Amino acid sequence: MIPVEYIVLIAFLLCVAFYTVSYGIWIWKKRNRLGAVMIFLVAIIAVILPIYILIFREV
Amino acid sequence: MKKKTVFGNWEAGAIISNLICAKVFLDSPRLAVETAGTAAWIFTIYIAILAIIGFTVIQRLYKPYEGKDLLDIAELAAGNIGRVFVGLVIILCLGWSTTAYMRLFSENMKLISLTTSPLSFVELFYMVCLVVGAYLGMEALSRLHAFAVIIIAAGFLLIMLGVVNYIDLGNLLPILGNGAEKIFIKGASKVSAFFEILVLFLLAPFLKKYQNFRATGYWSLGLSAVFLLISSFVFSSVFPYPSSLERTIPIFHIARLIKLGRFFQRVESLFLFIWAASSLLYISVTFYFILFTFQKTFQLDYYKPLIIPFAIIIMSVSFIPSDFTEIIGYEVNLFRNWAWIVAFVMPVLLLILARLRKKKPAR
Amino acid sequence: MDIKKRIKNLLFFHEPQMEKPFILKEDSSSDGRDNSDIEKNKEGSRKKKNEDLLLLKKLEKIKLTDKKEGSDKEEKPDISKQLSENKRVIEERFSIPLNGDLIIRKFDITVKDSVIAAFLIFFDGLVDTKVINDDILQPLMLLSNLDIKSDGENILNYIRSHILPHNQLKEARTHQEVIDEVYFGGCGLYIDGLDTAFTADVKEFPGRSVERPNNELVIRGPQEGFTESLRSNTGLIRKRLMDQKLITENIIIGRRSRTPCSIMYVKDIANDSLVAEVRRRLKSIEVDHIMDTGELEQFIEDDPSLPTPQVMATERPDRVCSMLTEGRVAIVMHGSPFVLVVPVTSNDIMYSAEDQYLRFPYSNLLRIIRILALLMSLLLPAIFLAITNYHHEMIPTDLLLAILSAREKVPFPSVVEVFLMEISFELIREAGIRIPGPIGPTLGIIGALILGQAAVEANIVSPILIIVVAVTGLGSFAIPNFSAGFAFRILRFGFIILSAISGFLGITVGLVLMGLWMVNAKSFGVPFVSPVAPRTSGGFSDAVLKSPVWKQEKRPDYMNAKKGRKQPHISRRWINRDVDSNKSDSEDNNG
Amino acid sequence: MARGKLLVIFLMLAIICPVMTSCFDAKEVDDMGFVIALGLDKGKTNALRMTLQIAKPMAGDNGGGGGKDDGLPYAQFSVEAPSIYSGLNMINTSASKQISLTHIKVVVFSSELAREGLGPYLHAMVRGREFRPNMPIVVARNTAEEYLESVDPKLVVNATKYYELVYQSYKYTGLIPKVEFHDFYLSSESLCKNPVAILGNTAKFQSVDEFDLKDSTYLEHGRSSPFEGDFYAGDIPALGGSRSENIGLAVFDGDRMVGELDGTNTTFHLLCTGDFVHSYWNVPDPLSEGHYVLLDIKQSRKPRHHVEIVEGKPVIHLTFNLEGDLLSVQSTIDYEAGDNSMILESAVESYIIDQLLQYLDKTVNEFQSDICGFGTHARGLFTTWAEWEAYQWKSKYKDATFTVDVNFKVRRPGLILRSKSSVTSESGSDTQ
Repeated sequence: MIPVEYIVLIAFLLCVAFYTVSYGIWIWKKRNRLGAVMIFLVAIIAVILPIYILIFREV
Repeated sequence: MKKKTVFGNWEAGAIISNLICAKVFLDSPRLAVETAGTAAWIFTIYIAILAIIGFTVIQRLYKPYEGKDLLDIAELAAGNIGRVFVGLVIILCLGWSTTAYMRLFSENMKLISLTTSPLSFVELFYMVCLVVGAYLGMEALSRLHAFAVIIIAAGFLLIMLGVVNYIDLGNLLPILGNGAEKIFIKGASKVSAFFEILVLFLLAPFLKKYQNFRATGYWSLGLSAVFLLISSFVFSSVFPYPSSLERTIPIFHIARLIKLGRFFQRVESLFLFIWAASSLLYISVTFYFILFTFQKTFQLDYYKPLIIPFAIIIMSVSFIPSDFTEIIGYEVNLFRNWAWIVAFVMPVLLLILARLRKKKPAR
Repeated sequence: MDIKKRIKNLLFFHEPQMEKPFILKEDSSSDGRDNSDIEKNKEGSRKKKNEDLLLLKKLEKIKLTDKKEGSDKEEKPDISKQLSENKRVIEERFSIPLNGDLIIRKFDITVKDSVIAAFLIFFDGLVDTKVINDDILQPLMLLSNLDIKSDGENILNYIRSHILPHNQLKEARTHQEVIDEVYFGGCGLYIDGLDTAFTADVKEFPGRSVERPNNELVIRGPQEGFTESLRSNTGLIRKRLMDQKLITENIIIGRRSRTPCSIMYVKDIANDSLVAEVRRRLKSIEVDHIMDTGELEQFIEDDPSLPTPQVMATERPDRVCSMLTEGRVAIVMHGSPFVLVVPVTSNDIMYSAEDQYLRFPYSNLLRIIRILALLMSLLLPAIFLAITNYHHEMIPTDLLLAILSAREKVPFPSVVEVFLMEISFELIREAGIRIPGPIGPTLGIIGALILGQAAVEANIVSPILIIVVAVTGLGSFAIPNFSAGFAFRILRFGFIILSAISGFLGITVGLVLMGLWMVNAKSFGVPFVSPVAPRTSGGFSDAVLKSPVWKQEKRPDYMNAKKGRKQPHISRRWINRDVDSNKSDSEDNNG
Repeated sequence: MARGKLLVIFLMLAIICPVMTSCFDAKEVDDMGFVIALGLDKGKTNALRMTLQIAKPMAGDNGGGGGKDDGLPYAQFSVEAPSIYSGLNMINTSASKQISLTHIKVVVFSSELAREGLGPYLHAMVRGREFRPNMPIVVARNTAEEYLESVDPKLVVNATKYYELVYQSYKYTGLIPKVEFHDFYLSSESLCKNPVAILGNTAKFQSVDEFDLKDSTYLEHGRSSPFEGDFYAGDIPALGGSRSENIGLAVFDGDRMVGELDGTNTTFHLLCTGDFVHSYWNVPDPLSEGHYVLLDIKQSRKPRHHVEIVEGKPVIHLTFNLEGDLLSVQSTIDYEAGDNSMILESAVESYIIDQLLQYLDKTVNEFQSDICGFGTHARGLFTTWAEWEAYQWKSKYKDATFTVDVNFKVRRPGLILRSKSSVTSESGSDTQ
């Protein structure tokens, strides 16, 4: 089972990612495509990496 | 948002010196001993001279590009692609040193005082400083450095003075240690100890004037060379050569020896103050420059929304290496052997390219 | 709805609004000032700065004119020539006859064979009735009958120049002016047939006379403190600072209370943009009533969340004067015995007025002790906790065993112990102030003693902790600035929590965070930790320790004053005179 | 701005949440039992027998005597365990407090254990952060347990202070070596130096009647009666005070004990290493047989070592600069000035050289162990570490030859400027 604090943490991560993506969209609208793509990338990494470490690795 | 932050030589020098010298509290003295044996102090002088020569070359070439940082120069040299490439390289290097230092410092903290706390708990403290530092920006960080670095340096020198009774100059003999070849030829790549000078090339727009840039570079290189020298000198003269290689945290072992009568013993915990402060500043500054480089590379308007995602990434990456020795291995054998290419060769190449591209760069 | 909006705000990116922070820059109009090295370095960027400054000024102008349009209505002369009309307006404005203490004295003036009706208004209790009788009523009613030497003049001039011997007589064009004066202890004189009223200053407020300052005591130095009346306060400042360029600008704050305030500065020292900023901030305050500079401080400070005060409140005229000479701006407010001085830096709140009057070795000793006191009041309980909970090896063994046996019977963890003692100490402190009369301090001491003793006897706290808390308390009393003491008392609790969490690491993190916070703050455009961070010339030498008075040649660099130098390089000229009197004399004269 | 602050607050909350659940490392002082002395013996049932002295909390409380029952300021525990840390675990099963080693003042090894090699224990002590680097190392000639027990609790009010002070006595007696764990460990690993430890034991005499001199080394030193240093620990004919005695040193080769030296040799060991501060010496009177001159000897300058390698063998030159104050001249010969003082000085010099050579001879021939660290000076003769390593100093030390040079000067005659013999009724007129 996934412990409760993991769920809280993952929710937090998702919020952060959501915020970051919204920033990326804002940048995209300002016609900075490369920047927006990089921000999306950052957002994705910022969710996937911690989750991978939380669940699949024992720290 | 385009507020121009300008600060003086003092602040910039303090930042660079702290960046270079933070490794004194980690493993720099031991590294010097590993490479050069009893001649660690000669080795330290040697790499300092190499770094200063490298910087001289760079600052000569840099002269026409007053107030431009490495990314601007990369853009001049190779256009957008150049800027993105250089930006990514810088982000990777700084990202690595931030994660590695964060992990190493927290691991050491666990070794010394918080033995039973989980690693993530210790790293959270670093995270908070990192986020707040990046949020308040370079101006606040530089000002904090202006006086914090003095306190750190004073504390460091006090530790060094405290063990003066234990210094045995005989431990510096044989004079050439591991042999001239190992020191001067194989050791040359260890000039990467001064890798953090790279940050100075990013600081350039804050410094504005070329003279400031040059003065800051020489001052901080000189000062940090002195501190590195003092640390490796004291360490290798207090601990004789083969045994000194055993010590995980050289300065901590030195601090343990301090004894002033019956009352002041085991004051190494006090040393934790300057140690933690130095590492916190190091991590905050490199983290800020990751964001700064990212912002500049991809021409974003704001970096602040990216602070937390980046902090999360940094923290997660620092958890990836499974143990202490693994991360030391990466840091010492991989990064500190090749970082000089990024810190010294890359700027030189870029500057030469930029000169070739445009004989007269537009101001 | 609100919560939904907040969450939305939190989750979506919004472009931050641009805020233009006020940064104190070097003044463009500065000439004849000596350029130190740093200033020379900045020469290149000066042009740019000037542009910024111009822009800033333009912005201010726009705002000022905005303001003016709003208040234009009041400025229009509205005094009628009809006395009865004026009387009606005044009665309406003062809510006569509801208002009991407003006196309206009607009388007739005989001028050049004609009898002119007039009336005088003033508040009973705010004015000196003798002055009104002797200098206003008597001449108007009696002396106007005397022979008239000149004629052909209008009555207004005639009355002003011949009849009224009172020393402070102003003409008012609007009722509002008259009313303001009347509220500030003046009397208004309306004369039939004139569309101008006279106001005369006859104030005699009930209030204290000049006494010793209550809170900022010194042993060596002047013993006068400000009182609650504006003019005596400005007078106390002028009495000391006999400088022709000392300016006192009047300004009124509070839409209803209309409290008179004064901005004081030395014109050719204080930076113009600083004065303009102070004026702008004060004028922009929209509030009904304002009672004390304590409130005013909160209206004008830069960062309300910063724990330390960003405005200096002092009751010592000499302190204000010395700060004015450094190029700062003082704000005096009617009704408050504390004068605000801006901008301040962290040093100013750490040092007392006495430092300057004592010989420099003495004051340096005091300064070092005060820094120690600050560190103790901020960190001592935290360090005690960290050592006893995390770093046992640091304590000398004998002491450790003493602590150990003292704690053996105490049931609480030491964090709880520390909190318990700290809170009860704060309690004693607060109670000590509120207890009426002279028993207060005595009771405080006795309370502390008995409480401490009993707590130890009852094994609730360990005796060593009492020492720690007591020393901490002493330390917080040694901080000269009242508000700063508060700041460190609050921060102390944060440090206690941090050190309970993770020992010295927590304290270090706290210090770094606090450092970042402080360093980021500004007081009226001056970085708060100024001479140290950012470092300006001579930052460390002057910030921590004081040099002898004759070596304090320059005004603080961060003030960007118009004149950087306070005294020539050689201010003790008698020293050179012995060596080579003629030469040095002529040189100094030239310089 | 406000949103940024909210984020920071959120982050703070995220941190505080785990924090509120646990303060991971916080340990109250009164939850810990602080060990002040640790003794290690060979166990009967297991590799080690550990003896711990744990300070009692009440010891400092009432100013004096301490606990109610037996008046001991500490509680002594013994346990047999395979290693130090497992021993701690075993003691924790009976002791109510968690045992902390951060305040250990002394570690005592039994000589039996020391002769087998201390390597494994030393490594454990370096690796753990709790041990102090400046605690002294004692080798007990019998068992460590007995030695620690003999620290007489009735006279020792504050055991930690006793341990802290008693091992500093080398500064004024010169009868024990200066030993810190830090040096001890480094020397045990060093290529150029061997460690020494303080030699301790329980006094063997219980009453005056038992006094004898059969274990004294005075004959070895060529004396007719023993000087203060001519004993090993435990053999001194003395009573009273703490029954634990510290005199002499244990010679190690690497981490293995190879022999013992008595107090007199220890003094000369201190002289050679430069740790000698001052002590009182008896020197045979050069002009009057059977009398002694008492001197307070100090080191006026650190000794100079000069090492050469001649034909692969070390040749060591030592130069000592000593000074002394006259404390007593039994023969009442006027040694304060003139030729007499020259005679005394040269006599002292030759006496010291003689004794020194005896001591050095012992280290070379008997123990073949460079406990003075001459190797540290020999290192300078090589340019690289590889060459030095190849020379193998420790094995070459047995071939070492010495030349010793001593400069001794009587500086102060004490409070008496001119010695005069006491005047008896018979000889009174003669002396005048």
